[in-house]
Amino acid sequence: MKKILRKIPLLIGILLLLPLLAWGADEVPTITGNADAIKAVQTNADYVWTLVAAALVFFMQAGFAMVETGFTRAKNAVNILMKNLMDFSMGSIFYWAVGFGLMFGATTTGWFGTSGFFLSDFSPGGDPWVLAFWMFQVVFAATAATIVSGAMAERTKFISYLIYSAVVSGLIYPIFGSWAWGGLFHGGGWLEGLGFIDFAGSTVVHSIGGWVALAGAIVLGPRIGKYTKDGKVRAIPGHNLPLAALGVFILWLGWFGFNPGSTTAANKDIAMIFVNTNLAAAAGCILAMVTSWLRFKKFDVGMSLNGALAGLVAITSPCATVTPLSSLIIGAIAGILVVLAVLFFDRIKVDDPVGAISVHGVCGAWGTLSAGIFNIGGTSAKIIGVQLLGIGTAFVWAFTTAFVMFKLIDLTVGLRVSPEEELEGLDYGEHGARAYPDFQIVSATTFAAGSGSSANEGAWSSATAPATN
Amino acid sequence: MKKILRKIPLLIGILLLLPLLAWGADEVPTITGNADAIKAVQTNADYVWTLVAAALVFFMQAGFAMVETGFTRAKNAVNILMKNLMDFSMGSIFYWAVGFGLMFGATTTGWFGTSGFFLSDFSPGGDPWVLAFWMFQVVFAATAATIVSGAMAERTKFISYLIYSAVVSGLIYPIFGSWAWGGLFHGGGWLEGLGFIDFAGSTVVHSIGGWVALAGAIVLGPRIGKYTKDGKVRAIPGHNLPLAALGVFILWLGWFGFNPGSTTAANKDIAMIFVNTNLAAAAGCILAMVTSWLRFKKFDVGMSLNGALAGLVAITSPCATVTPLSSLIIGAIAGILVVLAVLFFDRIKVDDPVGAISVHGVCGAWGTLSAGIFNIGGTSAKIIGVQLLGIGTAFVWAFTTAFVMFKLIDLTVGLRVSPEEELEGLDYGEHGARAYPDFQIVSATTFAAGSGSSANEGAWSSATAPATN
Amino acid sequence: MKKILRKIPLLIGILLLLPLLAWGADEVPTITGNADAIKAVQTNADYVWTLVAAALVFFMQAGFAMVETGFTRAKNAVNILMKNLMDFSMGSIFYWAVGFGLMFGATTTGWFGTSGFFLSDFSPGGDPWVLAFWMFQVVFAATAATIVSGAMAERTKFISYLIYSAVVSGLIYPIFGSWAWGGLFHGGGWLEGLGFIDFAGSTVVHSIGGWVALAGAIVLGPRIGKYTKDGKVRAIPGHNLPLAALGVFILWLGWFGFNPGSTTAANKDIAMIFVNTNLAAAAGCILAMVTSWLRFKKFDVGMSLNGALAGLVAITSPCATVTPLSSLIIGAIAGILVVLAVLFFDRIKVDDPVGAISVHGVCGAWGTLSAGIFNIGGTSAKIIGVQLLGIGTAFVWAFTTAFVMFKLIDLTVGLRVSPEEELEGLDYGEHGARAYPDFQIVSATTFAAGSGSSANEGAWSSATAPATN
Amino acid sequence: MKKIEAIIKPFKLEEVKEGLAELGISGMTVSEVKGFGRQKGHSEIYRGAEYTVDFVPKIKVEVVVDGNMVDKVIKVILAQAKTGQIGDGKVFVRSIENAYRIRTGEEGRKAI
Amino acid sequence: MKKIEAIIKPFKLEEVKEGLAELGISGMTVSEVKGFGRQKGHSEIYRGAEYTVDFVPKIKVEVVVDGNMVDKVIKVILAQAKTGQIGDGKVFVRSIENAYRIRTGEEGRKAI
Amino acid sequence: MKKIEAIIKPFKLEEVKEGLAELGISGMTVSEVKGFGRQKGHSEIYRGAEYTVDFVPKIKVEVVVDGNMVDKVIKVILAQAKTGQIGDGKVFVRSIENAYRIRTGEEGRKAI
Ligand SMILES: Nc1ncnc2c1ncn2[C@@H]1O[C@H](COP(=O)(O)OP(=O)(O)O)[C@@H](O)[C@H]1O
Ligand SMILES: Nc1ncnc2c1ncn2[C@@H]1O[C@H](COP(=O)(O)OP(=O)(O)O)[C@@H](O)[C@H]1O
Ligand SMILES: Nc1ncnc2c1ncn2[C@@H]1O[C@H](COP(=O)(O)OP(=O)(O)O)[C@@H](O)[C@H]1O
Repeated sequence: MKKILRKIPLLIGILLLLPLLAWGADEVPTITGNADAIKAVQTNADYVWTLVAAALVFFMQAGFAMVETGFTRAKNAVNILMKNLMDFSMGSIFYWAVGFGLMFGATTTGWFGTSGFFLSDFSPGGDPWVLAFWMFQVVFAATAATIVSGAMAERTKFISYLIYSAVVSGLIYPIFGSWAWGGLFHGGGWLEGLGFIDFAGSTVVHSIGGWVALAGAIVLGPRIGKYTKDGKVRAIPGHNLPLAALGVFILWLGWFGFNPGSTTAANKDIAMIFVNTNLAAAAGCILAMVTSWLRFKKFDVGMSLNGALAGLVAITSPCATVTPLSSLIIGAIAGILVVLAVLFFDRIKVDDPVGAISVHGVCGAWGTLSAGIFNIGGTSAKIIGVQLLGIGTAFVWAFTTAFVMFKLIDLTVGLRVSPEEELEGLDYGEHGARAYPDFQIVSATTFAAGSGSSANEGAWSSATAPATN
Repeated sequence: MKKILRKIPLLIGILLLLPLLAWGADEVPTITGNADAIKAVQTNADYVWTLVAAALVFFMQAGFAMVETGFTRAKNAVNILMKNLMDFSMGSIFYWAVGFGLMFGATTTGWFGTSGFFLSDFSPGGDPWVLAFWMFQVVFAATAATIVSGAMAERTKFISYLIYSAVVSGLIYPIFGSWAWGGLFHGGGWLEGLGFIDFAGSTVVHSIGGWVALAGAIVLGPRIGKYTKDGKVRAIPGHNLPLAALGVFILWLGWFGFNPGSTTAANKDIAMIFVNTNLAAAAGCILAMVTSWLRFKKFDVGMSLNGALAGLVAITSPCATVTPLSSLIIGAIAGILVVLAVLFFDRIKVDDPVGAISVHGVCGAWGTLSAGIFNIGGTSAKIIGVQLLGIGTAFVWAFTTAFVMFKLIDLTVGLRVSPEEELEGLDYGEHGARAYPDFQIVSATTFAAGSGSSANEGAWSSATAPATN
Repeated sequence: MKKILRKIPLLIGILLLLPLLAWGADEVPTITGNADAIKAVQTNADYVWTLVAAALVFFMQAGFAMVETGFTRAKNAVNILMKNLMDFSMGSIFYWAVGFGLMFGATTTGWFGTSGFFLSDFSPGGDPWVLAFWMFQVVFAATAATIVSGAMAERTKFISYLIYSAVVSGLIYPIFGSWAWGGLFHGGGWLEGLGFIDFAGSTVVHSIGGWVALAGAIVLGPRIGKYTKDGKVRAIPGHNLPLAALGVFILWLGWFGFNPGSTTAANKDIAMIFVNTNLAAAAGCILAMVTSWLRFKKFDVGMSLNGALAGLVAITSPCATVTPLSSLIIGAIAGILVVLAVLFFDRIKVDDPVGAISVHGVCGAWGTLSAGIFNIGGTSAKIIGVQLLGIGTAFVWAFTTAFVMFKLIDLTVGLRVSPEEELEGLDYGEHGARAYPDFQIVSATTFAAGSGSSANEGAWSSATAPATN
Repeated sequence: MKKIEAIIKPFKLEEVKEGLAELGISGMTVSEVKGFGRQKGHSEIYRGAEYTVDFVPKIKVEVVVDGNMVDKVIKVILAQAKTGQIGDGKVFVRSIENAYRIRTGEEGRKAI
Repeated sequence: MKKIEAIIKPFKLEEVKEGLAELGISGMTVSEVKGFGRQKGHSEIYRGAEYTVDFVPKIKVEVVVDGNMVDKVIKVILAQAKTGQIGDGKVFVRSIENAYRIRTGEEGRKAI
Repeated sequence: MKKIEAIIKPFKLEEVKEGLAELGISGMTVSEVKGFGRQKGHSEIYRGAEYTVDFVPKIKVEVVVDGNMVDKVIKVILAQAKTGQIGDGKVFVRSIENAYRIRTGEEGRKAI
């Protein structure tokens, strides 16, 4: 849709740079002149909307940082913050250098793009649309990368984090992205060719992030103390729930850029996308709370927060092509699903401190499927088949490449910190710092009981001889 | 103003969906074609502005959550967060199902609307303005509901909260709203018919919320320990002032959506509304600080933060119809008023932990009155009379219905938690959780003195036999 | 560029107030009518963009508040919050009364403006552009003022803070601003006349703020305990790094208003400004981390956060006139520079708790110079000379006037709190409050060693006889 | 000289303090502790996993007094800290050999 | 009656508590302390300036028991809290003159 | 063996620690406490309501030493912790029956 823009003649280019001078006092307006000017004004509006939306999506980085910090322990807070800061910074550079070209460059094979690296599509004085588009895309790429940090929190080496973060935003994400979204710019992928619906990226962004996270959590193994020696799940509560809740509100706000901004055009379509996004989030939040209440007889705050995110992730794919009522249903199902998924991954000993795999992986898949089921223009076996193909492809691609990557990192620089460092907290080991030096910190788990846990940590501690604590 | 939009012929409808294709290479532009296209571009801009403003107003939920959490005790933080999360989620669903129809539906009686429930005004392919408008209105409805939670904090049962929250956003708020704002869409209310000025809702949103809060605080009674046995006020300090301050900054930001967004159109009017909003907030903040300094010889942070909000609430009604200088005066008076009101409600034993009644109820009323007094087009006894009528009606409607509602809740499910749970904190009782498990928590009041307070709590504790603490 | 707007005839003025009614059913569109309407729509878009950007820049106040609070000690948190709240509030009023007129009023001397005080350029019914422009400018003025509070944190009297804050936003900032930016409105300054490039204010806003901060930190002297008796630097760690990180994310977001919003027009130029802003921030962040790692063998979080801000400050001046690749280089150099500058100022005993002088002063100067070096249209000795002249003038003006001001304040009301109050924390002394009354607070420095420090504090404590602690 | 150490419920601190003040006791030292005993801590739930906090918050009050005051002090504490519920806490008494006031260097009775 | 006071590593608390529970000890009081000893704290870095935290976090466990239990209790603590590394901590024993249960006013052995 | 317990002003900890280190004392245990005494806490104000924080923050230092060191230790603490102002704190001395080092199981003098 945007391609047409690049064909606007130079004259208009100049008009846009000096939009008001174009109608100087002595110039007589003409019909075609007016028509061109109207297009120019609409284009300006498109730029403004796309970039304001990009700013909102950027702000999701703060949301992820607060959610992940809040849901983990005080002794690892600095580490989480640094990860979130760095995945956006590294992601920006790697997506600029490599990722964008792979995802949206011209392609001969249909598997990845081969032009537009280092933003070479832009030349001074030329059409700046590629810059606006890149800006919107880079914040998406960083979102995919940042999802992973939550699931791998509290035990991953910082240097390994920097490496995988670069690979995710430079390779794993953009290559899959080129299959589903390449045609939005110079590319053209096989999945979109089949009619795969993923308007704002339930699969492209969230599931990809979620399945990389799954691979990471599996390769890493659970945190020390997460399971008792007889395999029971122990809670490791997050240390700052107000920050986590703030993070969820920020993410919810950011999604009002993520979904409606994916029009990359200022038009009336964004209204329904806003409403759908909001209703799905609300329904997800409520249903997660209800589900947690039915299961635990308490209104669980962690689950409710995750429920809102689950609804948001699910509606990301179908937001432009389902009715508000369908959105509500899609969000509600996501809210139930996320609770069950969190319990499931806990049980199969995949330790995901913030629930990233359940929220982004599982609900991303559900959302993508729901885009087929609730499609406003009707559904069919074929539509659903293509959706399932996309979901499956994303899983295979992301999980496999990430698994190999993490294994390679593990064999070379090592993926996990030492048990001593893990027990003491990564903030000291990696960053020589503490997040809250003026507060008296007590680990929640110090005063908590869990049958058999002592033996677990005891076994470790006599084996590995901690120098500290 | 927006009604005209729905009369735009289908042709234009299509133009809007495909805004750029409309001027294909082979199509010759015409004068009327251009005129239609211009309207379409302006409409697109209106959508973008209205929805960006809605996003900002949505973000006020985060602001309220942080202010309320920061101004209450650590042991109730999870509970406050859950309330803020849920009133927006529940509010979204109830306003979608019921509230919007009551407020903006077509009305025969003039007392409430009877169409447009479940967003039935929208059909796929139809004009999506109703969606944009709903989105902007739903964030307002949730604001009214969330105001209440602050005044009732630290002692209200969570389940009762869910019930009243649904009633406020589904009934109390929208019915009053239909009287003052129904005509903005399909409705038409008696108050607006009389010429009532409440541009962005000092009364419709804030006073309604404030008076419901007043009813709630009265029915609940004060928190344990708020008054000594000889009736002196005891301070119960908020536990996290940085979060509270962050919340105020977020609210201030959100108000740049709340007030200027109420144009629901992208036009030049928003400039004065921005300036007025900002000057009133600044003046309110300064004057509250000065007033607190005159009274207590300290620059009180809680009062200053409330002063900024007081200025914002007050300017909400007159923001489009007074000069910047008037705005400054309106905000300054609100800043003084809020300090006096907080002290007044404390003295008459209405315990409002965050000052919601003073900020939203009292300053909302003042703001609505000021819209009459400082009206840019001149004032008159009649204008002021109508403003007073609106203010009075809001009080009677909100306070009465809310009082009855809270009494009913109290008689059925019960409104207040047990004294044991209150002493221990609602976080454990309602949510089985703690907000800050890694921090050593000491209640500020444990080490604080207050003559006679011991007898107060002692009397309680021997009477009710707490099992814990 | 905007001046032309004020010449649009009254007819158009009315059109804008009632944008849609202008094309009533019976009115026949004409070519010139269309042309006027197009301009009107573009103007509306300009207003929306400028004011949305202003809202984002406003939000930077929250960012500064969180960064400064997080980087200082818990016992001074309320004081920092109050300062940030008040410099925006006071700044708004003083900039309205005096500053805007000095900066953008008509000038005969070329040294400052003399019209437009109290927003007198606006009259009801007149062109509201002055209001939109003022709104965008006031948030800039407040930014300059708020920078100072960080460097002077933890020891400045609150009342003195209020005074200097008013002087900075009412005099020091606007007078320099008139030299570089006056021509954007009614003024016209000598620096811009020479061709000085400072698109969004690396010098006008950030360096000015930074050099005032430098003067303040010098006049104040270091915090008690910052240096050992033999002159070694002691760390005084910030108490809440998650808040500081949140602040940096908020600032980064705000910069997407600060830089691209400085177009004050909705056009395609903003795309490159967005991209440049983002790449410089990312590069600054990464390079600061790498530099800190090379120096300390740890991935320092404080330096990384400052690095992102350093990149943002540096790109502020050149953002519209350099390529993305240049931006990356500019940001990277800023990231290195900020680490070295922080160490340098520590060594020369200028105690700047948050690094404001290094981030805003030093990197602001670097950014302004870089605008000359990397200028997209080529550079020359003359261009660089003018840039250096602007940088030097800013230093001389801001440092000198601020130094005199602080000395005067010190001689009259006193600039610094008593040592007793400083040791105990300003929160109690100035505000009678604590930021975190429910948490057990332990000063990080209580349990930290630093050779000779005891003698230092001991010497003090026997001399001045502290009544508390 | 004896040291009396009482482990009490946090919300009883103020009453205990006032009771001791009425006896003319001019000083005490207080700290936050966690108690383990008959009174059980509670179970919390975090994202579906339950965990029990075994320890309950208590306040430890330490007062050093002259031998002849001991019985009065104990009586006051037993009275003021009592709710009659499990978990009210304990009072322990032990002897102190000497005490000094840092400000003046005074020793023994005069120091307290 | 004796009071046994153990300074241990924080992550050993659970094992010590379980060991004591197996002995039939029904109560104890625990607090957070900072230890200074052979085990050194670590250096941290803050924006380029290094600082050393001399103290390491420890847990103090206080148990009052009847004289005949003392040896068993000490044995259990020595066994459960041991890692064999520097900084494992200390156990101190001293006598207590009397104990009271606030809830009932019971005194002596019955109080613990 | 004796246990010396000093309640001091928080900012005096470092000097006390250094003084003890110079005596060759190799270990101590420190905790945060709140003191109530002649030195008064201050009034704070919260949204118009005043409240008094009666307790002031203090640090408790506990050192167990051999009998012959006691006087030296007390002298050092009295000297280092003194400002001469109200609230400087107290030093209490009591005897300890036995001490153990958890790491090695050593007992008595060798344990400290
Ligand atoms: N043997 C003990 N040694 C030290 N402290 C004890 C002992 N027994 C109990 N306590 C302390 O006394 C508190 C109250 O004891 P608990 O058994 O719960 O109730 P009660 O005092 O009513 O018997 C415990 O939380 C713990 O702090
Ligand atoms: N003389 C002492 N008095 C009081 N506490 C001590 C003493 N010596 C050591 N401690 C405590 O015991 C802890 C462990 O001592 P340390 O010398 O580090 O190792 P270890 O117990 O292996 O000899 C210290 O951190 C401190 O809390
Ligand atoms: N009788 C006491 N028992 C235990 N601790 C005491 C006693 N009297 C004072 N203290 C502690 O000593 C601290 C200092 O006492 P205070 O009376 O304020 O000043 P000073 O030590 O100068 O006489 C108090 O804050 C308290 O912690």
